[in-house]
Amino acid sequence: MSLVQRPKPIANWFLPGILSGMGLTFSKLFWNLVTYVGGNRRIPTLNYPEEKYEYSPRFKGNHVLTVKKDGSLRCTACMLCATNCPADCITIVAAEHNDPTVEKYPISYQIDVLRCVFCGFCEEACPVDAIRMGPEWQTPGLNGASFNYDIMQLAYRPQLKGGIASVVDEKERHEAGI
Amino acid sequence: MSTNTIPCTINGKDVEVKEGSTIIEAMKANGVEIAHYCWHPGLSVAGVCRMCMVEIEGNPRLQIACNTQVVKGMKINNTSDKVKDAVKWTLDFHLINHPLDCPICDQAGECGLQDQYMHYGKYEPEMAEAKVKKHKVVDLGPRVVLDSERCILCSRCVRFTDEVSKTNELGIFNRGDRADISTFPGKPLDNNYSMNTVDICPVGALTSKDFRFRQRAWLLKEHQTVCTGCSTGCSTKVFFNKEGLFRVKPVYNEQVNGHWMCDIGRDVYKFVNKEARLFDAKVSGKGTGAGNGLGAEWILPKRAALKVGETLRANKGKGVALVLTGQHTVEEYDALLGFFKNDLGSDRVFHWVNTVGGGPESLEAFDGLLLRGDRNPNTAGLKESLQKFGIKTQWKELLEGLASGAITTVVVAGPENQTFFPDFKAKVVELSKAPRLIWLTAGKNLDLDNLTGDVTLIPLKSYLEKSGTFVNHAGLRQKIAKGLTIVPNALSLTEVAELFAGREIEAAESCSSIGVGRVQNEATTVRGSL
Amino acid sequence: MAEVKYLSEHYDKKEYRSLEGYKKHGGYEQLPKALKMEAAKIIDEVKAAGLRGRGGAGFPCGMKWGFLPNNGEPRYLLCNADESEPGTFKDRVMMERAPHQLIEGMLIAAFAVKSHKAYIYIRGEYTGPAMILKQALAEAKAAGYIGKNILGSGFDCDIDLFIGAGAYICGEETGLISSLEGYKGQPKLKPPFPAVQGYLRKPTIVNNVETLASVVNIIRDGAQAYRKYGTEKSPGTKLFSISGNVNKPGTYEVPLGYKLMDLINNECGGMKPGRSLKAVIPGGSSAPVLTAKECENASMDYECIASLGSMLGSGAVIVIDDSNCMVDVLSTISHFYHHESCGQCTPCREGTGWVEKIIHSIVHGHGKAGDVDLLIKVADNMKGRTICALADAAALPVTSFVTKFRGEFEYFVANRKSMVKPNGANLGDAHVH
Amino acid sequence: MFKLSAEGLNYVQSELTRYETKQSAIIRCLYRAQDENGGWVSNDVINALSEAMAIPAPQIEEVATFYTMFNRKPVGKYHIQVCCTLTCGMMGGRELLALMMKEAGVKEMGEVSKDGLFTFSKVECLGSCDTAPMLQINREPYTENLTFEKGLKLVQDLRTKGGKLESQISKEL
Repeated sequence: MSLVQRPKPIANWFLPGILSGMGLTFSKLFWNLVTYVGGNRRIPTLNYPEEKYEYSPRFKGNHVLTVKKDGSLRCTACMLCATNCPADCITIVAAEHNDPTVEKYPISYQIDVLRCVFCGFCEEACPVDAIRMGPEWQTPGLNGASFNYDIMQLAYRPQLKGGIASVVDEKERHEAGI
Repeated sequence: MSTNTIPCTINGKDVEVKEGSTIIEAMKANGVEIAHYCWHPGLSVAGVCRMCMVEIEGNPRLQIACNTQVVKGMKINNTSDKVKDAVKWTLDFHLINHPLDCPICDQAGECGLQDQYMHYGKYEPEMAEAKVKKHKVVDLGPRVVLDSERCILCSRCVRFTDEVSKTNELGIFNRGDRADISTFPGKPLDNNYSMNTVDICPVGALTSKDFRFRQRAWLLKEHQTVCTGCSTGCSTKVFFNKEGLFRVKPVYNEQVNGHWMCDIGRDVYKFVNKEARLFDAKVSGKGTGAGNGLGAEWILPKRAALKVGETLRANKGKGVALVLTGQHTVEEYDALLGFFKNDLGSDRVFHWVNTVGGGPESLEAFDGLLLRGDRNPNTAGLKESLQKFGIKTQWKELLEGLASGAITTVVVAGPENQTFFPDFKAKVVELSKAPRLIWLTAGKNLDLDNLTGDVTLIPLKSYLEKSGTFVNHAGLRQKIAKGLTIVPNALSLTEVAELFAGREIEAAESCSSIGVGRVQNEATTVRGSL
Repeated sequence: MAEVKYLSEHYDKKEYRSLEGYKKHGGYEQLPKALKMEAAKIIDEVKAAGLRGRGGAGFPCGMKWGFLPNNGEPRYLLCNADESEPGTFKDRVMMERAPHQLIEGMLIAAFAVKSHKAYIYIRGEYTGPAMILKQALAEAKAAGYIGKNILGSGFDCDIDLFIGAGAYICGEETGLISSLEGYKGQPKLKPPFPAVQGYLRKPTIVNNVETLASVVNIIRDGAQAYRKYGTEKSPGTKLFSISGNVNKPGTYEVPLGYKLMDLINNECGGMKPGRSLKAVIPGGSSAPVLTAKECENASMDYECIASLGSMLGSGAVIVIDDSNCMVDVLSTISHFYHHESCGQCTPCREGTGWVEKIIHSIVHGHGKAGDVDLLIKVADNMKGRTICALADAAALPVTSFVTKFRGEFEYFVANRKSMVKPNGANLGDAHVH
Repeated sequence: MFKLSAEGLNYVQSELTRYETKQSAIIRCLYRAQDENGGWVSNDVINALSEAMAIPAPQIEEVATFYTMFNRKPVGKYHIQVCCTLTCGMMGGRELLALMMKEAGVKEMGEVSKDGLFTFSKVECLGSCDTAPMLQINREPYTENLTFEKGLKLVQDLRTKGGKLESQISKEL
């Protein structure tokens, strides 16, 4: 028995095919109009930008460099994210911190966003929850803009309102003797 | 020590072992993996880390491999569960007071604790009590930083300062788990071999100030070569990646340097990095087709060398002198001397002897372990080549020739490592009296740059970018290989000789070129082995 | 068989301490007799007497002397008077009351092992006994018993006094040797054993004060008469230092094999009124503890105590009655070992610290579930993996206390207070520096 | 800067030749230097000894910090060392120590009291368990069979009448 379904002769008429297709479209149109006017709308469309879609907390958007309680970067420049990044888009330069309890911090931390594939490997590799993938993703940039985000952009951009505190805090760990 | 061998079985495999050697030496000789921290082939046995536990048939208790001699017919086993459990717990004892600062520790990636943890680790730590707090970032001396919390008190560094450098600067003070490594206030760790303690420290307690936080160990590639710091010719390996070179570590070489290396040799990589190198040939001065009005023209080194070759050959090498230093390889000397002797027929070749502080007797200086006064890797090779070509000249003949005008052109094969040539400035002034000066140099130099007059600078390859042979003070010939490329267009003296003679040189064989374009991150492409 | 004053016959007489007093009571008669004998014959005599080391290991003294290689190297005889095992004070009594007995014993031993240089390594805190010994040595030297050509026998030997500076680890043979060589008292790797390469890599014999003193009586009475006391395998008498909750703590010399309960009730005047026996530590702090039930038929000799799973050790009997909390007692013991660990080997250096911190947290009411089992696991994994036996000495009390008095530890962890002293303040206030 | 007294210096010289190696003399010389420096071993003391004995300073400091009887911090005139191990612990050594410290007005062990007289430290077994609880002052023979009253009286006597100190023991031993 052949699986190929030969077109029936009525197909040559074309009109019945079009009418049945348009029927489906108009029924949806009519039904949405009725419910939209009636108030309990079931239409899935969002009126962007007034309504925005709520992504799940696991959404991997723009990078965020978390900060400690005193506002300084949580990152210790251990290069694990740069090593784990398949796109090799993170370049870090470490330096000696003058507070001996901190010892090492990144003097420059750059992510080349054009190369980044937003896979989240850096977030997984980080031992001290210093880098996270935040919820935002709408960050347009003209071709002239620098797509090499630095510390200012990654940790202290206005949307972050002073920086996101990291879960891991050095002082508590020292007191707990870990 | 009689050299006959004893039969014994290690992990079920029958092996022959040198008489009188301990179990750990037997295992190292037969490539058997054994965990150890305090044992080091170049130091005395301490037997304190208790990691190298092995099970010997007929002996209920586990024995440490580093202090137990191999006896005929001994059955040794270090893969049984009893041994694994013992090593796992001993490693756990090492780790209970260890600070969790791998992110800021330079030793991460090559740390003994990390390796053994991945191999034997207990993975679920049961220590919930407070760790012993000790002082961190201790300034032990000009080149070494100590972190007492990471220290596992294996006493390798203390034995090193007692047995090898014999300067007794380090000691383990206090008792029990309050003990820590330290120097006596007022007597820092400041001998010429202090950086060896950083190499032999199995953990990140002793780290080098020069390398502090500059790069991560797993992002570095290594290349074995011969140190050009002095005429001893120690075997070393250089660590580099696409940003450049970062550090030098010794390689075990029984004939020359054993396991050690001096601190001066540790900086021998700095002159090879991009920022210190000359990238293009510079032809300056009137009447040499330098048309850009600035009086200097940056052209490809190959073309500059060909042009110089033509002028030299044009006037049959009349009034041409060559200055050589002990910094280059034997092959390069033979090629250049061959060109000068055969093609130009001139035997005005002079040896620029550099004495670092003090007169000629400082060349014979020897600090008792490795460092020699003669700071060139191949002086013996140069003397050998000069003799082969029958050249016996004095430096003052060059000065007289310059003064009398007999020498019109001076070709200088300048030193790669200018730090060991304190008289560099004086020589530049002296030699620039010559009407025409051709200076072949690997490194940039301010004095050379602002020389006026007819000067041609041609970039040379450093000792890491070319292969060749060095002859050390004792006449031992040691090969170096090309490991990386920092200045793609640079030439070696052999290539310069070929170009002077007018012959073309084949394209440099491909090698992972550094500092040019994007190179895939090796660490990720070989992810499997991370 | 009550107390037998075999060694300590004249200890109560004050003048026994001086040279004349000692000679008046039969002193220095065995030395000339020994000097005339053959050196090897003395060793055989000691072997025949079956004298076992009184310091703690109980190793047969004759056999130890027999290990010396005769390769012509100078030999050293060291007297281990470091005595830092908690509960032990018999050596101090012997040195205060009869210094010359020790000196004569050392001279005979030196002659037997052909050693011309001997040291008495005394612990730094014993300044009283050290002054007495210094005085005795001066007297003996003046009388010609020490120095060149002793009593015209052609044998010369010099005995010197070395003062320690407070380290339990210097009681261990090789620890003592390291301290004598002027370094930190950290034990050396064995092999090579001290008898082959000890002090300055020369053959060395290290014996306890009581062992060397017993040699004098063995020479006087001969091996068979010496065996009159004690049992077949543990001959002779031993000084026991009894302390703890007894009416008359002190040093009593009883023959080996003497019943423990008789020792406590007769010699030491029994327990304090209204208190009952809870536990006894038979051989110093590193010996596993014996519960009251086990003490019933315990007799004080190496074999019987070993059969009960403990050690006779240095013969320091610590009697614990029911007013003490075992967790508190173990906290002082574990603090002792954490403080005295020399820090060379990792399992002991970190293990003793860990054990003490666990007990410290239990005693201060922060005990976590599973801490009791963790204690046993850590103690087991410290044992047998270090250069010297301090790790084993630290682990044995922990294992024995926790297994035999588990109830108290569980109660403490569960209710955050002691079962025996519910409102006991200052418990285990062994603050961890 | 600490300087060994002349008498101290020739004591050290005589000690150097007493044993087979000069290292063995470190302990006795440290005792002597500690007594001359008021009861504690400072870095200057170790420097002075290092020059006098021609032994590298770290080796001397290793010995000085390893043994408990060398104090690395200043101590009072009477360094009261109370034994708190095992038997003494059971017989109330720790309570006795706490009481005496309160009496002498000292909060922490190792701290010197305001009048510079007292320093307390908890030491391990001193080998006199039959006379528990007991203590040792500096390097004197033991003070034994103490009770809480006797302990307090001892502190008061030392403060008022001062103790009979043979503190120059290091001259003898």
